[in-house]
Amino acid sequence: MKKIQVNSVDTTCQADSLLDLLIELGYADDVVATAVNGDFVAQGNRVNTHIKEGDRIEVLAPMQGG
Amino acid sequence: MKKIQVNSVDTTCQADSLLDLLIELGYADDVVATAVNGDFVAQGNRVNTHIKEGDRIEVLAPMQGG
Amino acid sequence: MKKIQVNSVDTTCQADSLLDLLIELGYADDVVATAVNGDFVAQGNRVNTHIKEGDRIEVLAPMQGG
Amino acid sequence: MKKIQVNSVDTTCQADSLLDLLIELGYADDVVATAVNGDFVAQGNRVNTHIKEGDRIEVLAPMQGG
Amino acid sequence: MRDFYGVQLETPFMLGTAQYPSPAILAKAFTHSKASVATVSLRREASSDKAGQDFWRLIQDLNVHVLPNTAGCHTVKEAVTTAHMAREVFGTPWIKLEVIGEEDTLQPDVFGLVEAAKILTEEGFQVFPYTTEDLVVADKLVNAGCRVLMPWGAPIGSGMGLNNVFGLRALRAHFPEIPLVVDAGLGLPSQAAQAMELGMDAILLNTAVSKAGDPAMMADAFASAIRAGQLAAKADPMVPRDMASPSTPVLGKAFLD
Amino acid sequence: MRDFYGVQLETPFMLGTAQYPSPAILAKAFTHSKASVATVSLRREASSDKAGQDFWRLIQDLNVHVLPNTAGCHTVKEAVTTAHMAREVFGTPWIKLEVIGEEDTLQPDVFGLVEAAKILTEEGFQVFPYTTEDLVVADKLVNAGCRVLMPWGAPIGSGMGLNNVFGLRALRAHFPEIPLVVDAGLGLPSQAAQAMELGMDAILLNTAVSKAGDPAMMADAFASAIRAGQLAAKADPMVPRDMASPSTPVLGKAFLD
Amino acid sequence: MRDFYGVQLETPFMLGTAQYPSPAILAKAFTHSKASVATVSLRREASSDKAGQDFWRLIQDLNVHVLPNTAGCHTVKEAVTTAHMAREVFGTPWIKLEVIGEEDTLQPDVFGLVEAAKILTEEGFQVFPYTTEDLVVADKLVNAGCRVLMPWGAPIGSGMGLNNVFGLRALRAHFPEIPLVVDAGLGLPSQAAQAMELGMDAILLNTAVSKAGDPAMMADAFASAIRAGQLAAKADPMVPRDMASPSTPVLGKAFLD
Amino acid sequence: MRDFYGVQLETPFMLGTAQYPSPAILAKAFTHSKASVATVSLRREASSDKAGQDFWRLIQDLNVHVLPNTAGCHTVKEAVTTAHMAREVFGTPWIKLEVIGEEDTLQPDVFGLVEAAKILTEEGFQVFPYTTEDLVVADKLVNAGCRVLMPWGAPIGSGMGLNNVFGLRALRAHFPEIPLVVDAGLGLPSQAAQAMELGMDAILLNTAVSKAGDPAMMADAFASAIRAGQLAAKADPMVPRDMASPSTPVLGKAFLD
Repeated sequence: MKKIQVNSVDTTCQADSLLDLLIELGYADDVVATAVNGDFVAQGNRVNTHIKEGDRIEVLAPMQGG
Repeated sequence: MKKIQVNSVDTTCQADSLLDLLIELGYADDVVATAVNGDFVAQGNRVNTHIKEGDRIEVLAPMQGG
Repeated sequence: MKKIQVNSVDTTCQADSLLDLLIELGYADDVVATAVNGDFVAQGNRVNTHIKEGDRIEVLAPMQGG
Repeated sequence: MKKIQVNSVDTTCQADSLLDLLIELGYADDVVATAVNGDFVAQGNRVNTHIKEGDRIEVLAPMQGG
Repeated sequence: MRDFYGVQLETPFMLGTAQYPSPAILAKAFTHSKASVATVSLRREASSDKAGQDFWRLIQDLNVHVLPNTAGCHTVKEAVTTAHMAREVFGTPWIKLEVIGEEDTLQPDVFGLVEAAKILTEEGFQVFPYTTEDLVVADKLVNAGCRVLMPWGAPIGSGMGLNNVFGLRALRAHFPEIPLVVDAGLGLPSQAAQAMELGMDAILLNTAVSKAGDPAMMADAFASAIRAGQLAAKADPMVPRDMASPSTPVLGKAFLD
Repeated sequence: MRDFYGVQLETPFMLGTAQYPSPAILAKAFTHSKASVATVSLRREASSDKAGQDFWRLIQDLNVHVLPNTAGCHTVKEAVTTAHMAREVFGTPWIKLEVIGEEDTLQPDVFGLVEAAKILTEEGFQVFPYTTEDLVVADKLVNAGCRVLMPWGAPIGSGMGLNNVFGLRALRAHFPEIPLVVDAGLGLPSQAAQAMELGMDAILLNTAVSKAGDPAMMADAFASAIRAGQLAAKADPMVPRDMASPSTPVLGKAFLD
Repeated sequence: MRDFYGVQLETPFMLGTAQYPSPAILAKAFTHSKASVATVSLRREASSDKAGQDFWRLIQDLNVHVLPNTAGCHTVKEAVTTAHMAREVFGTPWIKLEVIGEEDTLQPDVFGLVEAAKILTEEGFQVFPYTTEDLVVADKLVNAGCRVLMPWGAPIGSGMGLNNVFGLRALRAHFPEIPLVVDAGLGLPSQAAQAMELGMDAILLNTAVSKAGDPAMMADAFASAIRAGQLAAKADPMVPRDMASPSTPVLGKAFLD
Repeated sequence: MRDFYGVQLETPFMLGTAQYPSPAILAKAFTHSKASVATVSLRREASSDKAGQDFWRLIQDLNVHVLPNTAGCHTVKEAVTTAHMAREVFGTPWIKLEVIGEEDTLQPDVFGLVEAAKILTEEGFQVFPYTTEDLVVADKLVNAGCRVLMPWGAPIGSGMGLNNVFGLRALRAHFPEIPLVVDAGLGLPSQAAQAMELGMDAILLNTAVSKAGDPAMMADAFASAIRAGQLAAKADPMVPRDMASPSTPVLGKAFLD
């Protein structure tokens, strides 16, 4: 189990790739965008984006805005 | 022939009544309002409104306004 | 004793003239202006201004104003 | 004789140093500030500032300003 | 919506009929304006010249309420006589009462105005007085029987907008039951919207439309702005917030220690 | 400089005497204001209470012109009677004529005002009418014999400044020979300076000074601002230039080709 | 009409999606607004909470152009990363670029803004920068590749209207070919009409609609006002005339001789 | 009173020395202005022409603080070099830093301004930056070491007054410890008084005095107005009251039942 942060919340995961992580966290069917350690990770790169101990993951969804 | 003023223009007429005057002046078919010596004369009273020497007649028609 | 009003306050007096009334009321040395029943009474006329039962007397003094 | 520019005007001079140049140009007694090729040259450095062919010299004096 | 002597107007726009490049453009402007009232006037006409007759037919075809004015009258007598002549010609008890007191600004003579309003009301007219924003004059007009007030925004034909917003706000606040029409002085639709946002009941204008490069398009613009202001007043606008003062620690402070 | 019924004022500042924290502060404010006129009033006084007598001595010590008002009068009769009483008490033909028409804004009843002005002028008073910016009313006041006009800036005590700059400019332009005093509604010195820059001849105020945290300092501030505006009007100000439109080729254009 | 990165908008109204009482009222407000653009944002979402997914479906049903913003970003890096995430989620190259420099007024950090605009333009974004009325900043944004500018009217959510009309007029005059959108600070439709009369190409707002008592009605009001201002700018308005100075002999003069 | 790099100014008035009809009138204007600071500049001078030398003697006789500017500089390099030359000639570390970004409005290039301010501060200058009202730019200038800020009122020489009162109020509120000088754009003393009432620490102007019909009198007027505004800010002004809404039963109501 790796210690990581998702949206600034400490958590642990087993997933190797960002893609697996999203599935593990239950975002599988959601329209979301992702960043790892402050860098954008495009949808297509999630599969080959390796998740390491201590990674800071951002998962963002659409919201209201002005 | 009587000397009168119509809309501040000196003129002469034979008409006895205001009604006759309007006909004599060619207003017969027009939508106009009338005043004699500064007093309004309603359509119905034109027939019995006598025209005297020196009368000042106003004949007004619709116009643009703001 | 006559019933009168001074500045809208009911009071009684013995004075015959407005001049006497002012003395009786203690205005003798004051710079004031007077009116009886809504009419101005100049200083010089106070002596011959008779006070009758029911008179409304105004006695005004200088005050702050804008 | 060297070809130089003084305040954007083409001219020639014999002076070796900026100090000599100012004397040669008649600024000896004036309160002026100097720059050579866009760089400020302080009063104290004028003596050892060599004037080369093609130098662009600025000589500025006090003026009205808002 | 407040009514005008019992009449509910389809739209709060009253449009003047003067100074258009042509009758056709006037008619087109009215179509685009969706105005519910047209102001008209009277003039001397030589019997040979039938312009007035043609104009009157054109107005009748507009299918709007007609509001005759007493423009150019400087005395109570003139205004009253003109009102009577207008009532007969145009067949309406409505009269836009103008008693002009000053030639340049064409501003109302409020003394003559109140006197004429009293006379005309007693003679059965329904008076639309062209007045200033003066509250006391307004009260006298209401006492004289006026059930509509038409305060100016600015001098007729100036296009300056609302010269005294405070005065108009005070008028609205003091006469909650009287229909108020801002009459004269507007030059741009935003000014008409602003007047309606202040709670005015209608706008009367002429020059801003007739003297625009494209009167029909400008009529459309004013119609749209007036509607906007009317809706805004109903929709309960947000309260503005002055954000000049900081809630967070002030900038730059740290660097001063 | 225009005169006020033959009197050349040392300074164009008229200051009210009401609502000061204390007589001492009032006196201090006047000293700092260098005001040349003090407005005063009359009230009912019980013979026991000599406040009015003390106040009158204090005013006399100020060594300024005294301008009694008819504050609080709502009818012509009240105003005329009050004027007579004031003339006797204060020993001056000057009267600041107020005929109040509306309780909230304390705005003038211009009908009563003109009527009272005519009566008082005939009775030898020199009338300073508290009026609005209405040109036609102003003309009637001048015809009634007034040789000074005192248009309001805003409602008494509001401190809003000049609610209708256009109206004041028009008044100045139409009455070039009549001394104009902006009376009431000012809250800040900059507003007084602005009024003087418009060509007004003097400023009358009270609340802005008496209700300031430091009345004496604020009196000084207004004196300084009024003087500034008066000098500016004389010194022929530069003409403002609108620099919104570019004279040089517009920015960014190149990048759009 | 100027286009927005090749897109001709059906209406010059861009409406925000934040702070509505409910999604239903948001949808209704959009229908009434006839807005052609909706601004949206991104936020962290717990996988359990599907609010974001529902919101996105609702926006897609509005059938308008979507303009994602970078609200809340204080650094270039944050803004750039957020822009990339928004492009993927919302499937558009459009980005409303906000780099906030001050917490209270939420005003732009024009330094970060220009830097981020350059980066994003190079990365293929079509940038809508939220900026001030500063001409020089505007020029740098255009040089950075921006083909739209969005100057503020007043601080976000203040409802103050146009704080610097001169600045907006100058911006319009100096950038005749660049579409200008007044973004933020408007509280009333008349202010939106005024901005369009100044020649702006569109209006972006949110709070004035979402925080109105009746958002749908207010959306309608703004739509109508924006249309009014746009038409007015096209229709060639009359030129205002200052009528303060008399053409005829001045009033009262006679009585002074 | 806030100080300017440790200097307490005798008066909060900084006056420019350009565009006077003659040196004598310039000197007279300064005497009347009681200004404590004179802005000066540098120019190319042919050795034959000693105008600059005469001017410098005249300024020295004014016995005021001298504030050299970098007028006309469009790049950081030019501004920095000019500052060094000015420091040597005028013998002061003070520099009014102008980095012009746009030819018409002569408005600051805030990017170049911040960069030049940082360089000059490090080189021991005491920088008076001519800037906009932008809060974020102001913060960067303070971070760069500026301990005075000089926001514009309006474009140099326009005489328009304060184009963005909100912006100036926000600047005052966010930088309570930094001396603020409104520099440029004023045309009338009332505008200078207003700026001081907003809490500004000083006023810098030139054209409004030098281009007035009577520069000396106008200098006096501004001095008086600036003093007025400064006193007013200290004297704790009354709070304005909006009296539009009635407290008493509304007028006319009775007549409507």
